Amino acid sequence: MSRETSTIQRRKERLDRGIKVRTEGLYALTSWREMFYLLVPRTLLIFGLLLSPFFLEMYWQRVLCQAGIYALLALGFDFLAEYVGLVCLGGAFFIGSGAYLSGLLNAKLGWAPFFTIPIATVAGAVISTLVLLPCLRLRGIYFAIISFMFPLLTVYIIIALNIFGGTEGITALATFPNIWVDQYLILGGVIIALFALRRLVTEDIGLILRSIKDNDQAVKASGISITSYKTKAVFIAALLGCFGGAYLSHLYGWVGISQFALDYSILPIAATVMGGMGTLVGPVIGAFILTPLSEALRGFGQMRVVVYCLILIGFIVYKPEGLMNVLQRKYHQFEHWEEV
Amino acid sequence: MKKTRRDFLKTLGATAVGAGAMMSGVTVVHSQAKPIVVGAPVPRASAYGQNGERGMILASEEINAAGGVKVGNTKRPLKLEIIDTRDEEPGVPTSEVLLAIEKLILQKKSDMIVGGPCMSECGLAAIDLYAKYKILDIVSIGCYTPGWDKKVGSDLNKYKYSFRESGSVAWYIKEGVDLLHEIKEKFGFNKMFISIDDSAMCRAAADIVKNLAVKDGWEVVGFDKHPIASTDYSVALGDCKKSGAQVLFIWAYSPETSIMLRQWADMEIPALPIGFIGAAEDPGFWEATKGKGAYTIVTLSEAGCTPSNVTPWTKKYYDAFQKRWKVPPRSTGCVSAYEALYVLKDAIERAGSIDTDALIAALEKTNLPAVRGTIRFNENHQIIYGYDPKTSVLGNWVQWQDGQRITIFPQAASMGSIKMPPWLKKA
Amino acid sequence: MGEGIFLQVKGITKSFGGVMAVKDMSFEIARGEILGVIGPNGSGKTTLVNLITGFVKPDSGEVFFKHKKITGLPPHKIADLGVTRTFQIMRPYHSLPAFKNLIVPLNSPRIRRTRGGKLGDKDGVAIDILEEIGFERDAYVPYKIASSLPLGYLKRLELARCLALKPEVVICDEIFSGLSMSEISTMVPLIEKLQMEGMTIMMIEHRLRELFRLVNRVMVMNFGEKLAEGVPEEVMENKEVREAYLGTEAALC
Amino acid sequence: MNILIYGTVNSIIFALVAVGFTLVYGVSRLPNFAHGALYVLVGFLTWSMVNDFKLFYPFAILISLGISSLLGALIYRLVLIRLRGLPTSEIIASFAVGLIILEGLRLQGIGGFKGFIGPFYVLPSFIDAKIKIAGVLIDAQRLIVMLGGLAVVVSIWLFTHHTKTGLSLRAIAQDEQAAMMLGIDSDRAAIISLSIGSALAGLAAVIILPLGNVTAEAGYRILINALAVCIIGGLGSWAGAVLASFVLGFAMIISTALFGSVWESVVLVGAIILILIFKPSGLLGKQKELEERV
Repeated sequence: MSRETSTIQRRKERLDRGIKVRTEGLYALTSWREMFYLLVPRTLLIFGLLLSPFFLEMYWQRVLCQAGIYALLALGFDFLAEYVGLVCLGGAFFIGSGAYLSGLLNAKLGWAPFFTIPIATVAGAVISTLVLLPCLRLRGIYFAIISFMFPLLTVYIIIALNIFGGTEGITALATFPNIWVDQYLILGGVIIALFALRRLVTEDIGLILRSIKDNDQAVKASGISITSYKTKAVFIAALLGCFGGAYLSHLYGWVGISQFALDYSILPIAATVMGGMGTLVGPVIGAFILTPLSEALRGFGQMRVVVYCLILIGFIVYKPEGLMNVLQRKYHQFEHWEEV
Repeated sequence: MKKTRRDFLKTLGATAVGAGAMMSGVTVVHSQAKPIVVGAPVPRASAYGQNGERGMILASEEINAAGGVKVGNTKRPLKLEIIDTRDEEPGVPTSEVLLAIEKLILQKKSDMIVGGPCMSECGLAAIDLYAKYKILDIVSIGCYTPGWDKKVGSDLNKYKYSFRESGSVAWYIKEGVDLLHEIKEKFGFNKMFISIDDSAMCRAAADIVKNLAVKDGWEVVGFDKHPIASTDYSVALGDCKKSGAQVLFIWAYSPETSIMLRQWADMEIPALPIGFIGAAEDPGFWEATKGKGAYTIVTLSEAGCTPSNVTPWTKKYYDAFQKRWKVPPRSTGCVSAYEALYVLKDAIERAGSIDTDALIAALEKTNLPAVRGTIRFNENHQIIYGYDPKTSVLGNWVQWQDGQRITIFPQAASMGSIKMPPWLKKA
Repeated sequence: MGEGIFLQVKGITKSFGGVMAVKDMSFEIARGEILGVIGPNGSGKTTLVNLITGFVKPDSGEVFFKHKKITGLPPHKIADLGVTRTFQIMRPYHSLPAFKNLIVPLNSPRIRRTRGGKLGDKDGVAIDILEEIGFERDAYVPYKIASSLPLGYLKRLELARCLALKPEVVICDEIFSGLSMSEISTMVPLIEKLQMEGMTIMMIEHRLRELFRLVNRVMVMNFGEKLAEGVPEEVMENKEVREAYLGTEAALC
Repeated sequence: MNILIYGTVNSIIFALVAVGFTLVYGVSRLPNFAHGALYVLVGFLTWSMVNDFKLFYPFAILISLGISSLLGALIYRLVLIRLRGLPTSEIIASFAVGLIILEGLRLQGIGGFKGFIGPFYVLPSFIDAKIKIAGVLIDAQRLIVMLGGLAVVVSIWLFTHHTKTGLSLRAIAQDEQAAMMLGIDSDRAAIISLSIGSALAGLAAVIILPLGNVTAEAGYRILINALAVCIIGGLGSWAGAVLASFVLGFAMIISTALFGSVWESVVLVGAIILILIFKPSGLLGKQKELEERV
């Protein structure tokens, strides 16, 4: 082995310290250390999000609200792309349908936001799902393109028919009573959505969805209709997006065609790529990094789009696993160099 | 050892005191000339925003060079906080724009907002924001929707914080119809073809023009709506030619409209193009159409963008703008944004404070002779346009003649008369 | 044969872009029978499986299961009726451990029906099935994901996925291929046991020696057509079969 | 008659815009979402060379086409080469490159760069004249568009069917593994196809843009048009792309004539959605991707 003493070969040795804790449920309860080990990242995230409004000045609190909307979209995108295999570029469609529904309910029927938001969330998700239903058999780039087209089509139709306020939209909708409601509504939404989805993907339905992505043929041969499961998944992702849209319409008291804008489709993808595909937490963190970053770059005009895209390309080409996967690895594993 | 430590402490203390003194010194100086922070949301990547920004910078430089704004007994400089709102750009949701305004209010601690946003959707949504934060706002670039003063008027108590010092489509329509009337009288034309960008605003505006013109004795022989940013107008123009129209009334903002006017020249459409044409307002329009846009009649919305003698200030402004930016003022926004800061200065000096309620009261009583005429607001906080520079501000209709924009309407600003293209003369 | 017919294929035909993959095939399988299907590469065996299980729609012809027409039904409906298949190309749900692979079939409507609603501990049921089919404990531990299993286990996993559905007909598409003799010898009793339990099995196979030990009848395909059918010894005596086979695979038996 | 002539012009514009995109996708299965950006970039480059550097117009065109094809090759070499086989990543990365180009063109105030904003940027027509065909007045530039478009489509067809490089590109398109065994380097082919595709985007720009003016916003529209043509014709199918150009070109002109031009965009996007729902492989596509794989 050590014939050549002049060159010492080294390789990186990794020790996984979390594996037992992560796999065998009861083991985690055996010591405080293990429980601590499992709880720290979660608590950090939850309390980080919940307490952040206290440390931010008011303007950044507003940014936080927007970041929350993008986080929901990113979460939905990641869930669909990584667990179902549907790359959905139509986040703007979810936002738009949620926003228009709650906006119309509020403007025409005068319902309060706390009624319109739940109704618009569910009804918007139903509409989005029905619209996407015929496209579910499409895969990959085809689904990506078709989902990209729906927001555009809706905008063109709204302009062409001049309905729902046409290009001027509807303004003077009801807003939330104060900034704390603004923030905690969306932060709560994000946290609930995040942990619900994380739970969901480990439940049976999550397993089946992942199986559909891995091997849809075998799922069919197992007597399970993949369309019905895909429909459920799209409905869940649409719920998140429509909630974001309904919330947005009351955050600023306005509904307009720009809610179908490209940004709502693109930014969540960037957040997901940056945060780490398939981690669910990653996209949320990505959204909470990218949105403020984009705000910070506002003074630079178009520069921010350029910087943004550079970050995106950088991650997609050089760190495709994303931030969260790297962090997770660092957390779970000791790395050290070992001589060979 | 001990001694050194004491020395160290002494030095530290001295430094601290010194620093404190310096700091307080700075604050004292600061408070003496604490600038008035004027937040300026502007879509910097659009022509409207760029020109509005130029107008505002010019005005703030002039005001500060003259010592600033007199608030009570102190003279305070204006500090312009310009922020990019990115409205008028594809793919940008209005919430982004509103967030930019919130940044001005919450982070930059603006005392008031002057400027954009320009897009109607954003402008209308922003009114609620100003009401929410109880901050004074003077809309001075774009945002011409008649929905604006209707909305402010609908609940003046709630929306009292918003003033609009740029124009309103309602007035421009009246101006347009009056101009058409003049053309009808002068040239004996009576057939009109209407072509518009397909947006809610253009449609509504064109419908009103149509109704008013028909009442005035015009016959509308064709009506075309094209999507914003379409690049081929041959079908509509062909219809126009067939219809025998003598006037081609256009209402379109997208830069692509210059294509239409080039096609108009290429196809030799025998109808005089008149209207609200974003592309043709620009001084670069002549170059952009290689001179094919000649004879186009377009409104620049505000007197002062071309040399004229509305008030003594008009020519002075034109020269100052050209000197500062090396280009002539474009149109929309250049003048109104410039004047907005003077309106503000006037109101602050009359109110003697920058207290929002005092300012609102002062602004409502504004009667300031400026570039476009005399600035006054009506009961809905909308600037009053008219034909008399002594009681109102004036619009500005120009015709492209030999690479120059020549003001032909209204009378008080007029510097030349309408010319006809050769193929129309033949016909 | 009358009432014994369990699965019946009538004149089924499928062509891909002008090439006849399966041409006018007709045959039956009786309840509890093992039917072997053999034939050279490209003779349309896998297409036949796809046609029966609904993954490919036939150009003409029909398939009946328990006298009920199943052609035209989507694959999951056919599986729901109890006709399942394995896949020739192993594609387990890579990122899941072995027993989690079985959670999918255990969630199917068929299982909910046959096992009477509540299944209780699905993981336990899945592990029972895996053990039954010969999984060692260290092969289904939670942190061993399916894609790291050796081929023999993958084939078993394929079969286990079918069996988890409590099917009535299992169509095995080359589950012996690529396995060593010793691995096959552990699989053979498994299939015999399934037959004892009353399962109807159709086996597509290349490994004739092992196949012939198992099957009741064998059917030979060539160029999408049925060449011969009968008990193994008889069929192999058939001159055409020998030609078709020996022409391509000289090293047979 | 009007409809016929302007429909044809419109169709050829579609074909020109799409031919580069479809070539790249056809050869290397790379969806080049930076296509629209390259189109706009060439427009601005040419404008800038003619007006700022006072270059001779044809030279300016050649140089900017060169830059565009170089850029296409760079996009592949630096970004896409690492993402082969990941369609989503390819889309995101190439779209991001496109955004960088488009928004970069509008950057202001860096190194005295003013940014290309507003309707000032117009490429000169090749010939300034008007001709009457069957009673319809048409300008020479539109005739050039027609002829140039035809020439481009035909020469691409000749190139891919009758030259060695072209044939090897087609071989890659049909069966990558077999082609690799025959010694055709798929990376090289992809670089070639991307640089040709980018040059074609540029060529389309210099032929079409003299009709209108150059704006950065056009980039998004061009991309959607190219996508529409390629999807409706069948991704990667050249005959399909040409057919789809004509279908779309006439559909849009006719819908404009019948219902008013508001519906133009609805027709465009609606067509994409309908095609994807009912025949995802496109009018003439032979993609197996969507058939049931077993």
